[in-house]
Amino acid sequence: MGGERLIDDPLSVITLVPLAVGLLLMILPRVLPESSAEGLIRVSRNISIGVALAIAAITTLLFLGQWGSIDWTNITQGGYVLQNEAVDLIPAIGVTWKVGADALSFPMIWLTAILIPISMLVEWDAKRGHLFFPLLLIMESALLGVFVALDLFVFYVFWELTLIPMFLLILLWGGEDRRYAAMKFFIYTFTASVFMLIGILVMYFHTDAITGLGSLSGHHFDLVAMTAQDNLIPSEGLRHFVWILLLIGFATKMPSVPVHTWLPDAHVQAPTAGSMLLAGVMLKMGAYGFLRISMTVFPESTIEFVPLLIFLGMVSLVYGAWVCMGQTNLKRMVAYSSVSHMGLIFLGIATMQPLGIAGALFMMFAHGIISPLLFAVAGAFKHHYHTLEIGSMRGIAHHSPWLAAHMMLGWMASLGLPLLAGFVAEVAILIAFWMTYGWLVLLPALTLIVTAAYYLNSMQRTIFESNDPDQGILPDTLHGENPSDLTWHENAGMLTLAAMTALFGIMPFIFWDMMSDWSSGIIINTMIEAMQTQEWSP
Amino acid sequence: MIEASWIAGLGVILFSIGLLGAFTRKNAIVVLMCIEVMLNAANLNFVAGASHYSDVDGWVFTAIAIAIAAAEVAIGLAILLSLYSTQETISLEDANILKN
Amino acid sequence: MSDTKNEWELLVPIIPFLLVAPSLKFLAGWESVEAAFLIVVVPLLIFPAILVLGQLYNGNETWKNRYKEGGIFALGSLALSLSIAIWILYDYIVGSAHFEAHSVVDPFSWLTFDVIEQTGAQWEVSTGFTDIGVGVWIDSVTLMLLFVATFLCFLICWFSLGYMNTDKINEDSNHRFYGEFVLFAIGMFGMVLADNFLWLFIFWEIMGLCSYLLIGFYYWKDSAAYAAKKAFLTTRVGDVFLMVGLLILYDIYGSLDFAVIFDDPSTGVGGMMVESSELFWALLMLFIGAVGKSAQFPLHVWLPDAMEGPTPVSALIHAATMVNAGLYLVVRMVPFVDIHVNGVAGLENFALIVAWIGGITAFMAAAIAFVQNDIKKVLAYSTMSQLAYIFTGLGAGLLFLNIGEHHAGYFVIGASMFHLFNHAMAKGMLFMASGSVIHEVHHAHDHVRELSDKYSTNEGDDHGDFDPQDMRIMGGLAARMPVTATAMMLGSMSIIGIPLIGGFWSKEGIIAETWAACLHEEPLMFVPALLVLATAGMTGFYMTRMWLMTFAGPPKSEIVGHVHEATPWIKEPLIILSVITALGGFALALFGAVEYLGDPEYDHLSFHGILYTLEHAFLPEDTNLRLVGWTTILIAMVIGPVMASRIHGGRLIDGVEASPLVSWLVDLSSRFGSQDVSELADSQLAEALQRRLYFDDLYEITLAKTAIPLAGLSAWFDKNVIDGVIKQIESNSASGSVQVRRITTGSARDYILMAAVGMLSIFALLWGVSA
Amino acid sequence: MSSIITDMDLATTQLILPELLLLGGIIAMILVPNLGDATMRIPLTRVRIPILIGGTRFASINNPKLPNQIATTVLALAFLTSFLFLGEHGEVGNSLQVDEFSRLFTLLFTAALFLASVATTARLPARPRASVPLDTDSTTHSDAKVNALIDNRRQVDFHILLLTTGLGMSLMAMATNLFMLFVCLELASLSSYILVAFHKETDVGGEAGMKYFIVGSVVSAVGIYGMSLLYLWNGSLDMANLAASWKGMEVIDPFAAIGVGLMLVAFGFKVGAAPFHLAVPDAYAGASSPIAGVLATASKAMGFVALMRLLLVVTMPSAGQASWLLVLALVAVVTMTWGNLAALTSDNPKRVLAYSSVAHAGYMLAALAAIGSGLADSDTSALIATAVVFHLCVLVLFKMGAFLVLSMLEAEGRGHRMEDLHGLARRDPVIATSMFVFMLSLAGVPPLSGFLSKLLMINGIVNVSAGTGSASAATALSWAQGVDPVFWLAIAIVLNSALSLFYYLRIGLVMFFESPDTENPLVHSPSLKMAIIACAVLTLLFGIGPLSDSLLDMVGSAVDSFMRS
Repeated sequence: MGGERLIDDPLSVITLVPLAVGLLLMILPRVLPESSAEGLIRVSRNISIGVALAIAAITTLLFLGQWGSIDWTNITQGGYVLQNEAVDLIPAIGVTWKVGADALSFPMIWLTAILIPISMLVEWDAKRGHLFFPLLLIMESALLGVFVALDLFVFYVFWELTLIPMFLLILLWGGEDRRYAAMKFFIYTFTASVFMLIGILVMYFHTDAITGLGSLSGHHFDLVAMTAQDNLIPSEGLRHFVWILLLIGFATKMPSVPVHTWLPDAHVQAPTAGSMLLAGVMLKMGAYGFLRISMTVFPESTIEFVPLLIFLGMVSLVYGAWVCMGQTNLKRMVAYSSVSHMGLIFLGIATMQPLGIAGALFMMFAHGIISPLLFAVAGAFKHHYHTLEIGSMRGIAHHSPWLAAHMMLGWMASLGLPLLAGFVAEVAILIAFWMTYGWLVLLPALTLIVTAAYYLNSMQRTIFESNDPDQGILPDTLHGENPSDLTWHENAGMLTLAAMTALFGIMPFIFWDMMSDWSSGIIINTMIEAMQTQEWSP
Repeated sequence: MIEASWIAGLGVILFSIGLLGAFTRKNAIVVLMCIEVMLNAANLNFVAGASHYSDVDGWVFTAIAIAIAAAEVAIGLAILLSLYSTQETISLEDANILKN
Repeated sequence: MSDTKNEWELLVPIIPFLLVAPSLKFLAGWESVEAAFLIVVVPLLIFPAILVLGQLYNGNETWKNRYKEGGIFALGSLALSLSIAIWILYDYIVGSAHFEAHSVVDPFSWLTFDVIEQTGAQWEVSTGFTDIGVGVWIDSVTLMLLFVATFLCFLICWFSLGYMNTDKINEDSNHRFYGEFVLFAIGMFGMVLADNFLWLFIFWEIMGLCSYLLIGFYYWKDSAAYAAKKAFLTTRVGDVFLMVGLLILYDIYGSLDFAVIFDDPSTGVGGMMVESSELFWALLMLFIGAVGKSAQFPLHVWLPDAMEGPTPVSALIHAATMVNAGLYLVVRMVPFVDIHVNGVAGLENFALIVAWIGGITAFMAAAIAFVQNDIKKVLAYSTMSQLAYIFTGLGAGLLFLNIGEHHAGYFVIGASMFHLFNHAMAKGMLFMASGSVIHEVHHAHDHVRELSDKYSTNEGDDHGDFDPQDMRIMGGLAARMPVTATAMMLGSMSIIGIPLIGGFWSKEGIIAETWAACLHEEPLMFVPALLVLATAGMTGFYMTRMWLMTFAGPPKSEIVGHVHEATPWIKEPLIILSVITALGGFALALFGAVEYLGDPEYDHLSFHGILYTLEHAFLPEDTNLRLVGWTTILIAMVIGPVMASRIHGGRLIDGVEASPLVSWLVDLSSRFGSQDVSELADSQLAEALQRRLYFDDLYEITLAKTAIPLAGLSAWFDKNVIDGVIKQIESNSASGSVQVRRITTGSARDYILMAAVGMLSIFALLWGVSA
Repeated sequence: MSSIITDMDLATTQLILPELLLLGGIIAMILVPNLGDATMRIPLTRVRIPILIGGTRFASINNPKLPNQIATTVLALAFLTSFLFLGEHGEVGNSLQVDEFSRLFTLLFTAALFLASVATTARLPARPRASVPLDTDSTTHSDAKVNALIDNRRQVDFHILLLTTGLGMSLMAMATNLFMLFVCLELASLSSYILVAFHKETDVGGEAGMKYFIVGSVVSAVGIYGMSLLYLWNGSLDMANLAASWKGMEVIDPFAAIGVGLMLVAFGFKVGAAPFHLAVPDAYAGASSPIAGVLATASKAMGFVALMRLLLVVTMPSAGQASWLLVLALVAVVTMTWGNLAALTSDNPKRVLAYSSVAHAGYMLAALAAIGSGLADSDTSALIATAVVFHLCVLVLFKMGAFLVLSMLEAEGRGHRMEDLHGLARRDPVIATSMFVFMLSLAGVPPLSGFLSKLLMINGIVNVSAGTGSASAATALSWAQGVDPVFWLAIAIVLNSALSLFYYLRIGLVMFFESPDTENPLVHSPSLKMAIIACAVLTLLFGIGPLSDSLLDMVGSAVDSFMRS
């Protein structure tokens, strides 16, 4: 990293180290002599979780201001902290290694750093662990890379890079129908993001030259400079077109109806850790990208397409909830509930209120804690009961009280119970939504009832109702064996998530304050101007 | 003196015959001959051009083109032989193990 | 309860809890209001501890016997809350220097944010909307409910130690009960203490959760699981509207803090005048929430089913505390409509809606209670009906306030709050008493079965369809359970409104003022007024019926003979509450609580108040109202009970004597002889009442006809249409691929042909371009 | 008038050193296997001097791996020299021009051939002890000996053909005269026909060769005829001369147009453009994998050089749309769609790769079409050309790499069915992972080099076209209506990439997912394995980071020199 000391560039470290360690752990055993290779394989799980924990610690320290003494609530929107000195990657076409964080990305970075060790913990017994855990580390790198990259090329590279470890996770550790799911997941999201790529390229060749960059092309991928450049794309129609291209990529990742159908398949087949990361972090990439690129660079287009956002958000939310109710597979249900919740994020953004956007940000974060819990529960259910069918058994409260408790907590959090993380986001979004759109708020609000309905229904038909205090009704898949409760590591992972759910429900201001600052920043610095030029009024 | 365009016209006719033959006949040898006809059409053009422009290059081209044609036939026959030795046919249509 | 040690020893661990409040006051020198937050925070620390310890030490003997599976800790934390509540109450009553009319402690910005506003074409950051905070708010209403809540939570927790821990079926899962119980207490205390509508809502939802969990305590029972879901979903419907109400309120006032809103409810954010139409919708939305929580028509269907929960839960949550949350919310709306202070005029319609909903529910619930045979269901409908009374009273009060009659308004609101108090005490006790009955009947049944099992080989026969709550197997229990019978009698009297006993004062006030509103102000109040009047008589009927069916007459099954009076843990709270019901109401009425509760500005207890109240109950100046008052007493005291006695009255079997406190009633009832009502019982009306007026069926059918098919349709649509498109693309690509590959025939001749075709196309294109 | 012989001085030698090396290699390959202890008596004396040719072969010469070693060494040397003298430029004779562009392609060709040569070590196993049968041998023994001998002779044949292919290709890149270009192209093509048909014992070998040869000959005859028309029109086939005439032409002369059209057919076949590509998959399937790899990379690159010369040098108008724009755009779209669709359900990995190679030709043609749209300024044109050349360069890594993996399977007589790839990960995870990397790179997944090149191509198209939509368009729809149709080429590429993912991933899938037919380890061939791993690593390194930058710079300046010519 040039003359810069790595210690001054923690973001690069946390992004690249897991990748390096993961690759080494996968490659070294093939290269080393057999005896030491075996030793390495034996400790690879411990090394992996060690690295993951170290990164979680670093990010936590960064957040607490212990490292780099950063005051997170004081970052203006458009300004980044922990920026490194840009390192040339492909200077000929203006690609640099440039990282930075702000209030938009940091909660996501922290979330990723925390979720990785937790998901490792939950799948502590994974088969072929010497591949599984390094793969998760690689996944961590890819996810972190998306959130730290300030260069669109690098951003896109990481964006697609997340697909590969996830593809392998689904393929190698997935369920029955993993082939189809993995293919669908990969092709579907890849296709969408290639459209996004075209959008990025259009932006790219509208950039002004920066000295020393783009010797070949005369342009650069630097997002910060793009944002700063006045009127990046002069043609309004083209701007809108680019915005739509970007949206295709982001909406598919989120996912929003009608481009959501890859998600349930992927989730049902993915291993628990994969599902957790998929729902916890990968879905947020869509919203993150939207806020980071579409909204910041093209405020006018965003204003122009607010009705579209509302439509997508509403359809995802309402329709997603109803589809959820029609599901009989636990993981499918939870997956559709993710679709439904992601709809709220679009609605929050569409309010064009700092409050609504802060709500959307918090939703990203809260859903990032809750949905991994839900998937951990679903995974454990599958693990101990060998089925995912809702209603194939009753009364797990008797056999697995811990599992039942986590399941209940997770579902309650997901349906927006106060003092759990999801509620704050919901309320903020709804308040802002009322301010902007009035009675239209009834639609999302009434959907909360549907949400409650499907969770309660499922709860009734899994946790309760065995008709016998001493015995649940067990599914056929157990073949008469008695199911066990959670293993200690599953429990530890879920407890952490549950504790975080409560913590951020009771003390949302831990992250809320910086998110709120950021949202005010983007509205005041960019959107208001656009609103005035577009003469927007709700 | 024959105009270059006459020669070129003859070339067109020859070329058309060759091309037509190439995709209507199924005996590989005949197709090879058609290819020769096409090449000769080109040679005629070169010659015509050379005389028209009084350019010596055209003659050279012709000479080389003839050489190429010869090489082609040599190689072609060799390949057809090896085909015949395995599949016992030199029909373009019958040799179709590789398809789709 | 297997050990024979002195049970009081078990209470030692709660002593430190009791010491907290005094030591804070005398050692740390805290003000009572400063300690208010502990009411919520201490249980908040205790409840996870109970759950986790319970899970860890499940089955441990010490944990089971010494700590009652966490019950002792629960009791301790509730005792702490109670002691602090009493401390605050004391300070308030003596008018401590640190008390204003209301007191806000520790406001704290929970969420801060910006909002932008459009002024003209300009968008700018609003200064009005900044944050949502959290703090403690204490005024008279708070205090009343706080006391009710802490006191009843404590007592019912006490009761539970006797009730829950002696049942085999609860063994090893009582920590769950106590944990959720304490969590519920947190919700209730927090809701009462919250200083803004959002936190009110937050704790409101916590209560909803606990209600769900506790109804579903016997999770293995289908009916319990179903009832829990039903309760949660039904209240959730209301809650969603409540939340929408919050959004509107926030938009109007730029804050949800009571301090900000109540400071001047006629002025919204940025000094704008509040329009009554907008406020109407906000309040209506809030009210729908209240309707859901307080089980009023049309969201009432969940409450009877909620009786699936353990009886202490029914007593606490579904009778004494949580269901009052809706009332509390409506009382909180007083400043909005009080045009005497800064209220907004033109909200009469809202007041009417409240009163109408109350009237309808009161009548309907009472009617359904006529035919219930399940002792807890009767009480549940009674609860619904009594809460409806309070709603009617509040509706009338709001009406008065909104048209400027603030004295009448404060009075009827005070009466309503007082009724809330009386009802909470009486109904809590009634449920506990019914619990005592159920508990003992159940034990007796087990005992009988044990005996019979000796002679039969019919093994594996569980409880079968035996239902310990069915009054048709009881009768004559007055002799076997004197304390319970007395408590039940007193409670019923209070609910009926027998003069001089608790509920009488408040009910009287409500009915009289409702009529006053009807006669003097608003003809549309006639329907609720008439309905509550009629309901008074119906109350007399069904409460008497319940008592008589349970305690009077000859025993209806052999089980009765094996019933014994309950344990002290159960008896003690009954006795305490009996005293409060019998005397406390009267005493508070004397203290003028009626006026003082309604008027937050009322800061002196005066003898005037006492006289005014007593006078008003019997002898209002208006002759019409006086007529109403006497009519009420007549039908409630005489017509209802007498009719009940004619059907269900009867002596005990010979040779058995009831305690003198209740024997007079038994004797009295027997004098009205018995009337055969089987014809009536078979009528369509009775059938309709049995089926709860078909509301449940209606909802079920509607849901089954709409929601479930819609969900199925959505799932189908998603699978076959949206994902179908993707699948179609997949299969089309595959078949297209096969088609394309077919062109590669394998014949070199075709290849050449294809090349020639391509060549000609190129010519054509080049030609086209150049031409 | 100078000629190559008269101008042969040191500078020229240095200029064409790689070609000279290749030539030397060919000669050596002819001579060396015949070296022996034969002597010749000087007439009239008794002194016998060794003439080295003939007689009993030297023991070391007898090593059957020798041809392979010679070819590998020569190709490596050629590669190195062209790398070393990358910056040299100058004329050789009057029809060859050495510049960075041609040197870069020499690099590319020699690299591909080098890899093929390395792969052949395992693919065409030599018999270690070949000797002439003796009369005393039994019939079977004698047959075996003969077979061994033949095999070893074929080693020589094969490698000579590799070298001649290389020579033809690399000379072609230098040609400034269209006829010269064509002749060199024929040299390479004719050699490759034989290489395709090299496995004449198998049913498919001869057939593949025959098809490739027949179709190839027809189209090259067509091409030559087209060229002769150009000659008739212009009187010279010097490209600079032709270009000047083309630019000076006011109305398009039918001779010229038809001539160019016919040449497009010929070059289209070389790059594998639809509908001239039909013989391509058959040829790949019948040829040995390394040869298929050469066809897919070097031969395709050769076609593209020819196309670029024809389209960008000869027929590029000084301003406005090129007349071939529509043709090229249509051909591009049809090609990529056809290739991808056909690959989708194909069950032969080699055919899949062949179709994928067709699809890639489509992408590159689309990029070339963008240059012809006349919307690009010279910088943008250079950028697009850079993208295409860069793609051709990195293709050598991952396309060739993929074929190398197949050649490992082929060495054990498999590799023609998808099932042969099943469970490769279990048999050799490193190879399987490399294959997966190649597939992802072919699909254009970042951060692999296939992504970078595809990105650059799409970027080029978007760059020239997206600016064309009406600037005043207020909505996305009106903008989309007004945009130059070239823009939709980018969308076509994107959609096709999506389609292509399916079969690339399928290959990855079966390697990791299915269980193999056999658990035996793959053929032991360290050099090949090293080559595969190197390809995989370079695929990654050329995708992002400093190495990719230097390659881009290299390609960029090469294209600059090309555009200047």
